[in-house]
Formats: sequence, structure tokens, C-alpha cells
Amino acid sequence: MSSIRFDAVSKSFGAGQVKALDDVDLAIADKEFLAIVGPSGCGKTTCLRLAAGFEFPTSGRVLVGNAEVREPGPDRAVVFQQFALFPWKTVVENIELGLRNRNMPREERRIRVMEAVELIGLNGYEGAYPHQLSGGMQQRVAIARAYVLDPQVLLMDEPFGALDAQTRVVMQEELVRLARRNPRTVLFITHGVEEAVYLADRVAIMTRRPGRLKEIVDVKSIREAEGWERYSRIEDVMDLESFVHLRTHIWRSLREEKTGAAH
Amino acid sequence: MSSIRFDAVSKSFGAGQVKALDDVDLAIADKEFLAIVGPSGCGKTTCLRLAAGFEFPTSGRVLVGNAEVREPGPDRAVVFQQFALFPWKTVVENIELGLRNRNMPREERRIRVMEAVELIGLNGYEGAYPHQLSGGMQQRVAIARAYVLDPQVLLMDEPFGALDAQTRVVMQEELVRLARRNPRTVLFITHGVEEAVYLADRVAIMTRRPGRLKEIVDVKSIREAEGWERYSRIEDVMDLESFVHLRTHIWRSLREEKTGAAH
Amino acid sequence: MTGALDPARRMVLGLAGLVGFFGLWALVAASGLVGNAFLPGPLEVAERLVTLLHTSFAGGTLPQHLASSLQRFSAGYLLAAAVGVPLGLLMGRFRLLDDIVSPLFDALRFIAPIAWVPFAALWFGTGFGGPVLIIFSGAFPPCLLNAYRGARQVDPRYIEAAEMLGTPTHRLILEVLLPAATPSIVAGLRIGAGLGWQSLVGAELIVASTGVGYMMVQAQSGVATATVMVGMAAIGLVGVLIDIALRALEARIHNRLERA
Amino acid sequence: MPLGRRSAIGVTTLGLLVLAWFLATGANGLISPGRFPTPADTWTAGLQAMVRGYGDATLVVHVLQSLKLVALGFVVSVAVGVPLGLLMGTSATAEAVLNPVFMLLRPIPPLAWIPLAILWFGLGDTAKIMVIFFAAFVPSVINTQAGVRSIERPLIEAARMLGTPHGRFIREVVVPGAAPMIFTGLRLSLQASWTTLVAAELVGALAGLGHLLNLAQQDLYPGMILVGMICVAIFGALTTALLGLVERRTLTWVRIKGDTE
Amino acid sequence: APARAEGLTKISISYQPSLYWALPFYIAAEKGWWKEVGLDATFVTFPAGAPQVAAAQAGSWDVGGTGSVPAVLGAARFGLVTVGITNDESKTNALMTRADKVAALQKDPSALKGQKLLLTTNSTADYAARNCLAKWGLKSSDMQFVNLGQAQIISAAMANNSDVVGVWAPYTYTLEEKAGAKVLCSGADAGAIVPGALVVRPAFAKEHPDLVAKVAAVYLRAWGWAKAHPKEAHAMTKAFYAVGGVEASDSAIDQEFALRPTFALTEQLRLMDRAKGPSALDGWLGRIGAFMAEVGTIPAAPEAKSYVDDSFMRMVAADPKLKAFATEFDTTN
Ligand SMILES: Nc1ncnc2c1ncn2[C@@H]1O[C@H](COP(=O)(O)OP(=O)(O)OP(=O)(O)O)[C@@H](O)[C@H]1O
Ligand SMILES: Nc1ncnc2c1ncn2[C@@H]1O[C@H](COP(=O)(O)OP(=O)(O)OP(=O)(O)O)[C@@H](O)[C@H]1O
Ligand SMILES: [Mg+2]
Ligand SMILES: [Mg+2]
Repeated sequence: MSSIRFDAVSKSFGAGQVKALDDVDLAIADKEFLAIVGPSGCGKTTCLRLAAGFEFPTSGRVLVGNAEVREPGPDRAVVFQQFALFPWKTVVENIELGLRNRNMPREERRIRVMEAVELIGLNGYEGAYPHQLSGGMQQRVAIARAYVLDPQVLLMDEPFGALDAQTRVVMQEELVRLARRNPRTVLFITHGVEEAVYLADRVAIMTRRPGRLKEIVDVKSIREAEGWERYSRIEDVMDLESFVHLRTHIWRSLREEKTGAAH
Repeated sequence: MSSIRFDAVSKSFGAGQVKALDDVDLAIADKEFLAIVGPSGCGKTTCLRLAAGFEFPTSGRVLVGNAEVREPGPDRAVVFQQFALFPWKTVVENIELGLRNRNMPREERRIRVMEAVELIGLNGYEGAYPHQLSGGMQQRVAIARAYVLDPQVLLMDEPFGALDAQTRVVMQEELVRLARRNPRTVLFITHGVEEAVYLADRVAIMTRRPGRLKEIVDVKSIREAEGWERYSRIEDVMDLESFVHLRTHIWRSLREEKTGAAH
Repeated sequence: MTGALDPARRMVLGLAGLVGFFGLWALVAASGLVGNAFLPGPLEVAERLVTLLHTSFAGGTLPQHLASSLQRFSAGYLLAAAVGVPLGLLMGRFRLLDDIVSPLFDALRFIAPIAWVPFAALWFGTGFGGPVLIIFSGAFPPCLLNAYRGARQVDPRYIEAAEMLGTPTHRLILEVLLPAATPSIVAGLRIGAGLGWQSLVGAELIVASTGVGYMMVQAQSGVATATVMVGMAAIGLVGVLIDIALRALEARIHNRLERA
Repeated sequence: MPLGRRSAIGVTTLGLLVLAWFLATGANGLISPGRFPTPADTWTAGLQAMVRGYGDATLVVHVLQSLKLVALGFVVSVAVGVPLGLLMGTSATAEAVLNPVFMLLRPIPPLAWIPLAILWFGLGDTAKIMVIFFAAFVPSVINTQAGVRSIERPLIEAARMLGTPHGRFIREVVVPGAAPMIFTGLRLSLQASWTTLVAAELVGALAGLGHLLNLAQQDLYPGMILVGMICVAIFGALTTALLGLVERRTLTWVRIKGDTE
Repeated sequence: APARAEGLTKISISYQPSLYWALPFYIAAEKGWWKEVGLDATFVTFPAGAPQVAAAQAGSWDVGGTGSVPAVLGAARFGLVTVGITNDESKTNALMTRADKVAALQKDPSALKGQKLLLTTNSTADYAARNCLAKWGLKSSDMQFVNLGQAQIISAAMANNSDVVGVWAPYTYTLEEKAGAKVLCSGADAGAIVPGALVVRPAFAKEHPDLVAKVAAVYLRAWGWAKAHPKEAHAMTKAFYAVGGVEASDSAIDQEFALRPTFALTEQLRLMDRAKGPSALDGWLGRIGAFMAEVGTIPAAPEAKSYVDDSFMRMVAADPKLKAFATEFDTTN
């Protein structure tokens, strides 16, 4: 059991001047893929950091599994927007750090890491340093670093935000493949509405700051009903009317949020 | 007359090891809005920098108007991806620097700057420093700084790349409004296919490095035939079948480029 | 800002600068505007330098003086690095330690290394301890400060990534903070080497039996200005060499850690 | 971060240190008073310096003289160092010509300049300022140059694209762009001015904290040495704080205050 | 190379380089006399008295020679013991100025009023200078005392040779030869006796009085030898000064021998004899102590009896073998 639950969570920064989250209630089921979209600064990253244990709620509770989150840990692997690979470690060293921290024996570790390298298609790059890889390759290493821990929960904060459009598409397709082969509970933050609809089972829309939940859109039922899985290419899915419809719905909902902003 | 012409332009960097552009022929008509899309590293930025006069071709010629480009100048205003506002100058000071460099009298300058501030809707922020503005507001100032010069040519390198998705949409709509009111010759670089289709008269697709022109897609005729101008909101335009069709066409063309890449 | 120059041109211009400098010096010295005791010409200094390579002055030849200076320098410098870098890293990781050490450090850094001369003599005498303390007090602050800054400025994402991977503290310091702060640490080691080397002359005020600083003081009292300037040149040259060595190290580390 | 906690711990630490000092140098403490002064010795020495004077002047005179010397040395260093840094930062040619000479002169310690300073300028303030100058102008040059180099290329290109003439480019783009680093350089120059004071006042000073320290050293007077050190620390910190104030006033447009030295 | 013979006792000896009174340490080393009394002597040198005395506190050396001012300073601060007189340097602690100004100033010293006086304050030169001013009826506040190290004084005098400076030998000769300066007034002229002191770290004096006596014997022997062999001594002095970085001329060395009386065993005992009240040395050092208290270097002059100790010289005299060793070259005995 590895659900995530936000229980009436509020979060303020800097002696209460900045209220980032206001009374958020949200439950992500075991093995569910939930994406959060919302205006910039609405508190998406804050949600993720609460679940990761980098921050703690001002009031309310965040539960993973059935335990309250008290510190970061390898049961909740994070994939950061800027990859956050250690530049001084090779691909293999980056991936195996978490396993070393668990004191896994060298031989077993090697096997696990090689499996992961295989999975992300980086054979031949085991000894490369991050700066020798393209952005897409780096992000694949970051994902492998998270996956290899076999975590209950994956937390991804705009993992493809730093990639160029074409690479991003490839990564999105790969993530879908991975998620189907090996499903996890995922909390996924993004600005891309298309991305959210393409990847997630449900999409949560947040209001402007202080962030509240505005609406949760169920994608899974439509995806299954319309058989999106038939298409392996994102642009084919994106041409489907059911997809366009969902996307436009979420867009509209977000635009309402936007008009009030001082942008 | 302020056309831009690339005449069999090639460009290599670092003693010829890196060939960025290979024999590019491209003509942008007076008051035309041309967008370039292409894989990362294909030489889009290089094209723009050649037109701006920051770099010079290894072979071939770049002409603006009918003169060869020899140095940067206020007749070819550039809008940079990272805004490149002077952090130590206020909104007004940033906008008026180009006019001061022309020795325009103070009074006339004031009027022109105020018009520009009005145009971008930043009244009340005249004395603010860039860091006090949101990303979208900063990019508007950068655009005003370029517009106020009344340049023959506008060169924009992923001007909205650093903005979040919602803000970007607002800026795209504003740019369209601006371009209709006050048409310019524009060279616009982007990774976003939707953006290119929404904004440009023609979209040029480039091959992977060394960059060549692969295809030029005419958007204007379709836009006018289908009457996209009726809609002021981008998501309405993006739902139109003619739009989706064009976009998917360009997507496919780019994906072919991508598959060969080591990403 | 005007773009990089190609290496050959750079070299020529650099040589031109040096020639100009020495030429001006020679001209002023030869003009007779200042007496020879005040400013001997570069040739005379060079000649003196060659002489001092094999003849003894103030108890040793120039290489001997340099050797004993360098020996003292390395001891004080290595000590400063060995204490400063780990302490700086720990301060970067543990707030409390930072809060305790910083105020002391802020107060002490305005005090010149040579101001420690009397205490150095009273505490450690003149054998090895005294001068080492003085060089230490010159080299220590940049070593500490840069390690500390480097550790503080480590992108928090790296630390968060490590925490998320369940990394224990000792491994976090050794495998995350240390490599991430390395460029800053090396820069600190470079500055520290410069300051430590500069403090040496102060150190050699109390250990007067050998060393370039001692040689200079003795030459000064004998109005052997050329010898004084040989001392300056030797100190300058060795300083440049130390700096070049550390710069090479810096460049190598930068290459290795260069990010995409 | 809560400044209160930090200063509270700082004060506590200093307090504990004084206490440790009392105990260590006390009647049956670890350190004999010949090696390190007791708090009482220091107090007596401080009183003596303030009231009766030491080294032919009272402490106030020493402090004022040193402040004057540091100020002059600092101003001269900055007046030479910043323009030189700007020149070396903006012109690759100037940098190539000047850098080797600069590299060669830089490692020569201020103390080594004393003989030449005396020979060239005698015993007046000029010689002392020269000694300070040689230590203090280096950080100004290096940081200014680095500051110019650190200006982002798009800003420079934006200025060129706007047709900015050279003089205005230096004044309105290069100088403000390099300003944060220039201030770092100034802070280091100021610190160098203070740490060179003792050396500078070896040049026949009649008063000054360095003079006081030199005398106390000659007299083997640990209490007075400590008084001198404490004064240098206090006034060094005060002048740095003042410079920080100027910096904050000047760089109003800087968003994130880089952690100050 | 010093053969590290068995059974030698290590001892650390300190001095300031290129100073006349340190010559016996050098002669003895050259001649191998340290080993003859069973000592393995190592040397530490200092550019000035203050750091030398400070280093004694840290235990960096055991026995040494130094000026009388540092000797009294060390006595006042932590009981440094004076066991003998190295030499009488009253004539070589002097005020100097440009040669052509000397006669006029000697005639009318009041012309000095308001002028700068460059010297190392709280030193023997300072002591001599104040006595000179007193002799001329001037107060020390009539001149502006500028504190400089001896090396800096030389530089300053070169830059502006009309200044009046206070220096000690061999810098007096350097100034004479390189800056055309002449002695205006020496300590001797003003009736100020400036002895040099043979000193011992107090703890060492207590633990190893026998070793102190041996050092004293070696020291006396070397002076005796130097007097008996002036030519050889001259050459050795030249070499010794060169090691310290001073290129002394022949005439400078001749002057050193001429101007600086040294004392054999019997004279040492006589000068330190307290049979009829305070000894001569007590008196000289007492006056220096008073001077130092007056200028504020030390709070009060220490009692001479508390730190001048003639028991070591008497030990030399009492031990026939040691006495014979110490006085072998003496012609006066
Ligand atoms: N450590 C912090 N201290 C103070 N305020 C903070 C902190 N972290 C976040 N905030 C504020 O909380 C609000 C929510 O921030 P958060 O990063 O969660 O937004 P977001 O939805 O992730 O925005 P974006 O889409 O731009 O990444 C913002 O106003 C932000 O300024
Ligand atoms: N100054 C330079 N020196 C060397 N190589 C360069 C330089 N500028 C660009 N290049 C190389 O030229 C090629 C084209 O670069 P360019 O920046 O024009 O690509 P781009 O299409 O703008 O890419 P992106 O979409 O990532 O911005 C790249 O391989 C790049 O590495
Ligand atoms: Mg975020
Ligand atoms: Mg580009």
C-alpha cells in the first residue's frame, strides 16, 4: 500500500507572510498516476516537497502509505526538473548511490544497476559523466536513479521542463512505456496541459496562490474508453478528438485562473 | 524596404570543426513574420545572430534591406530569450536607452517611451526594476525596448521560452495583436510548433546539424482562408482542424529529423 | 569582452608588457634620477641574482634561503589547508558550528599575520612552530572561507537528491559537499597560498637565521639594494610558480567537473 | 534566516571565550601570563593606552591615525585598482600586456616593499600608503576584472544592438554590471588595508595601531598587544560594515544579496 | 661537519648576527672548543632583542648574548638571568648625522630642537641618545623620536641624510661608509655605560648551572684568544659578519676591536663583585632599568640583585680545569 494523502494541508513561508497552500485535501491511490497543473507560483512544487519530506505542513498532515512524512527517504524517490545528477559521478555511480546507502552487496548492486541502464537504453554510457550526455539522456539517468530504488512512490517536478520540445516528446513516450511496464504511485507536476493529459490517470487543477484544489479531471476512464493505448506516438494521440476536448477543458479552467493575475 | 536575405550562407565555429549552417538560402519579405523551427543545435540561433550582426558567415552573405550586415545596430532590434534587460535600469530607463543613443531630445523621448509603456500595459511600473517584475512583464519590457526603436526588422530568439505555459499564451496573443497593429519584418525562433503556426506567416523547418533548410510551410494562406483571425484566444484557434492539421504536419517533419539523433 | 586573442598574439603582447616594464625600470635606473642605492637597474639585479645562486650571503646561497623558506611555507600551508578545508565543510553542513565559528573568525581576519609575530614567539618560539603559526594565520582564512562558501553554495538540489537517496552524513560530506565545493576550495587554496607566501617575510623576521625574508632584511641594513630586489624577485617568481601550479590543478578539476 | 539566533549564538560564543580566557590565564590556569595576558592585564593595558597613552600617544590618537592611513591607502588602491580592472576586463589587448607584469608584482609581500618605500618616499605617510597600496589594490583589480567578465553576454549584445556609444557603454553597462564584484573587491581591499597596517607602520610611524603593536612587541607587553589586536578587529569590522552600507545603498537593484563576506 | 660525538650535551645558544659580542660563539665553533668542554652547541639567531627574549620564554634557547636593554626587559618580564658582560658598547651606540653638520651641532646642540631622531626606541641606542641629549641640556621631548628597525634607519638615512639617527655597530660603520655620516655623540661621550649581557634562561640556569659555567668559560677563552691573535681574529670577524650578511670593511673591523672593550675572568668577577655594596654592573644595569621604566617599557626597574648572578663566573674561577681552559690565552693573568 503506497497511497499519498494530503489531509487539510496548509503551508506558509517566512513567518506566515506567504501562504503557499490553503487547506488542500488530496488522495492519490496506490499505483495511480496523478498530475498537478496550475498557474506559476500556485504551490505545486510545495505539494511535492511536502510529500518528499523536504518541507513540513504548517497545519494538516501528509501521509505516505499510512505513515506521516517526517524526513526524505528512498521510499519516495524524487525526479527533479534540473535533473540534479551529481556532476562528479558517472552514470553508474549516480544510479548506484541509493543502493550503496542501503548497504546492498556489490554484486547484487551491479546487477540492479545494469538492469536499470538497460531499461533506459544507456548501454555504453555507463562511465560517462553527466556533462557528456544530452539533456534527455541526463533526465533518463535521473529517472533510473529513482526507479532503481524500487520506491513505493515517485515524485516528479516538471521533469521534462528543461528539455527541448522534441526530446521532451521522446521522454514522455518513454515514461508512458515505463509506467505501463512497472506501475508506481506517481505525483507528477507540470505546466504542460498536453503532457498532463497524455500521461496521467487524473489531473488536478490548482487555483492561484494560495493554492487550493479547484478541480480534478478523470482522464483514465476516457483514455480506456477511447483506446488511446492503441497509438504509441504522442502526436497521434494528440490528434484524437477526445484528447483535444479534454485538453481544451483544462485550458479553459486554467485561463480563468490566469486572467486575474498581474501578468 | 526591409527584407532579410540569406544568400548561400554557411557558418562554421572553432576553426571549422563545428559546421553550424550549411548553404542556407532564405528570403524573408518586407513585413513578413517568419518562424524557424528545428531540432536543438541545428543552427537556428546562429541564423538570427548572423542577421543581428553578432556573427558573420563563413561563406555567403546576409543582407538586410539591400545592405550586407556588418555590425549590430538599432535597425535590427533583438529580443532575447532571457530578456537581457539591464537589471540596474528601471523599466523606463531600459526602454529609453536606444533612443538616448540616437540623441533624441528628452521631451520627444518621454512621449515615445510613454506610448510604449502604454502599449505593453505596464503603466504604473515605469520606475520598477526588472527584478520587481514577473517573467512575462520583463519580456514585455524587452519587446517594448525593441519596438520603441521603430526598427525595420525584429529578431526574436525563443522570446517566450523562459516563461511558464500560461504566461506564454498571454504573450503570444499580445504579440499577434501588436503584429497586426504595427507589422514588422520578423524572424522568430522557437521550439514550439503550435507557437510557430499560431504566430507566423511562414514556418521554416531546419534539418539537424549542419543546419539546412528542409521545408518552408505557408501558414498565411491557410490562416486567411480559414479565417483564424476571428478568434482572439489561442486555444480556440488551436482547436480548429486546419490548425491541428498544419501542426501535425510540421511535427511529423520534425520527428523524422529527431529519430536519427542520439537522444 | 572584445573576444579571445589567439595564444601567439597573447604571448607577444605579454612579452611586450614585460619588456616595457623592465625597459622603463632600466631607463629610470640609468637616467641617474634616482641613485643606485635606491634603484639598481634590472641588469645589476640579474647579475646579483646569478651571483647569489652560488655565493653565500647572510648564511646561505639564494637557493638555500629559498629552500628553507619553502620548507616553512609548506608546513604552515599544509596545516592551514588540513584544518581549514574540513572545518569549512563542516561549518557549511552544520548550522550550529557555523554560528559558533563565524563571529570569532570575523573578528580575527582583520589582524595581520605579522601581528601574530610576538605571540608566535612567546608560544612556539622560533624553531618551527612560530613561523608556521604566522604562515598558517595568513593561509587559513581563505582555506576555511572558501570551503565554507563552497559548501553553502552547493545547489540545494544536490543535497536534497542525496537526502532523498538516504545518504548518511559522512557520505554526504565526502561525496556531495566536497566534490561540489571543490572549485571553490581550490580557489581558496590558491588565495591561501598567495597570502601564506606573503606572510613568510613576516615569519622570517623572527627566525632570522635563514630564509629569503631574512636575506632581504640583512641586505637592507647593508644597503645592498640589488640584493633586496633579488629577494623581491625571488619571492615574486616563486609566488608565480606556486600560483601556476595551483592554477593547473584548478583547470584540471574544472575540466573534470565541467557541467553541460 | 533569523538574525536573532545567529547573533545570540555569536554573543554567547564570545562570552564563553572570555570566560575560558579568564579560567585559562587565571591563578592556576594552563597558560602562564608571560605567554598570554590575563583579562586584568589587558584591561590595565587598555586603560593605560586610553588615559596615559602608550607610544607617545593615547589610544584615540592611535586609532585616528590608523583610520586616516587605512582610508587613504584604501582610496588610492581603489582609485588605481578599479579603473585598471575595468581596462583589463574590457580590452583583451590591455589584459594581455598588463597581466604578466601584474602576475610578477602581485606575490611580493607588502613587507618586502618597505625598504624601497622608505628609499623612495622617506618616512612620511606617502611611504606607508605605498605599502598599503601594494597589498590592497590587487583584490580591486582582480575582482573588477572578474566582474566585467561575468557580465552576461546577452546584456553586452543588447547594448550593442541598441547602438550604445563606448563611453556610455562603460558607464551604464560595464560598471553597473560589474558592480557587485567590484564591491567584493573593495571589501577585500579594505581588509587588506587593515592587515597591512602593521607593516605600513613599521615605516617610522609616530602613532597608529600598527605602531602601538610594533612597540608592544618590542616591549614584550602581551596585554598591550592584545589591546592593539582588539582595536584592529573592532575598527576593521566597523569600516567593513560601513562599506556594506554603502554597497546596499548603491546596489538597490540587486535582487538577491549574495552572501556577504 | 660536526661529528656527533658520544657524550656531548646539547645546548642551544642564541645571538644576533653580525654583532661583535657574538664573535666568541663563532670562534669557539670554528676552533672546536664547544666539544672540548663536552657541549654540542646549536645556534639560533634573531634580528633584534625583543623576539630573542620572547623566544627564551618559549624555551627556544638556553644561553645567549644580547643587549643590555633586552636583558633587563627579559629580567623584568620573566626573570632572565645575566651571568656576565659580553663587552662594553658605550662607544658604539651613537647618534650620527651627516659629517658636515656634526661640528656645528656639537657646538650648538640646541639646533637639534624639533628635529626628527630616527632610532630603535627602547634600545641601547635610545639609552645613549637620551643621555646625549641630557648632556647637552636638552629634554627628550625636544626631539621627535621616530621608531624604526636598524635596517630601516639605514634606508631612511640614505634617502634623507640630514636626519639624526641613533644606531649601534656595525651599522655605525655602514652609515659612515655609505651615507657619509659621522658620530655626533656616543654613549661613552655622555657618560652612559652600555654593557652587553651574557644571559641564561632562568629554568636552565637552575637546572644546569654547570653547563652555564662551561659556556662562560668557552666565551672567555675566545675573547682571550682573539686578543692574543689579532690578525687571525680580524679575518674571522670578517667571515663571521659576512655570514650575517654584513660586508664589513677592514677599517670597520679594526674599529670594532678598538672601540669595544671586553673583559677577562678577573675583570668580570671584579665588575660583578658585591662585597662593597652593589657591583659596578648592578649600577650600569640599574640605570638602564630606570631609563626603561621612565619611558614606560616596564612598569618599574627590577632590582639588579634579582637577576645579575655572578655565581657562574665564580664557578669557572673555582674549577681549576675550567679556569685554565678559560684563561689559557689571557695575557693579563
Ligand atoms: N522557501 C520558500 N520561502 C518563501 N516562499 C516560498 C518558498 N518556497 C516557495 N515559496 C512561495 O510559495 C509559493 C508557491 O511556490 P511553489 O514553488 O510551490 O509554486 P509552483 O506552483 O511550483 O510554481 P512554478 O510553477 O513557478 O514552479 C510561491 O509564491 C513561492 O514564492
Ligand atoms: N560560439 C560558438 N562556438 C562554437 N560552436 C558554436 C557556437 N555557437 C554555436 N555553436 C554550435 O553551433 C551549432 C548550432 O548552434 P545554435 O545555437 O545556432 O543552435 P540552435 O538551433 O539555436 O539550438 P537550440 O535550439 O538548442 O537553441 C551547435 O552545435 C552549437 O554547439
Ligand atoms: Mg514549481
Ligand atoms: Mg538557440
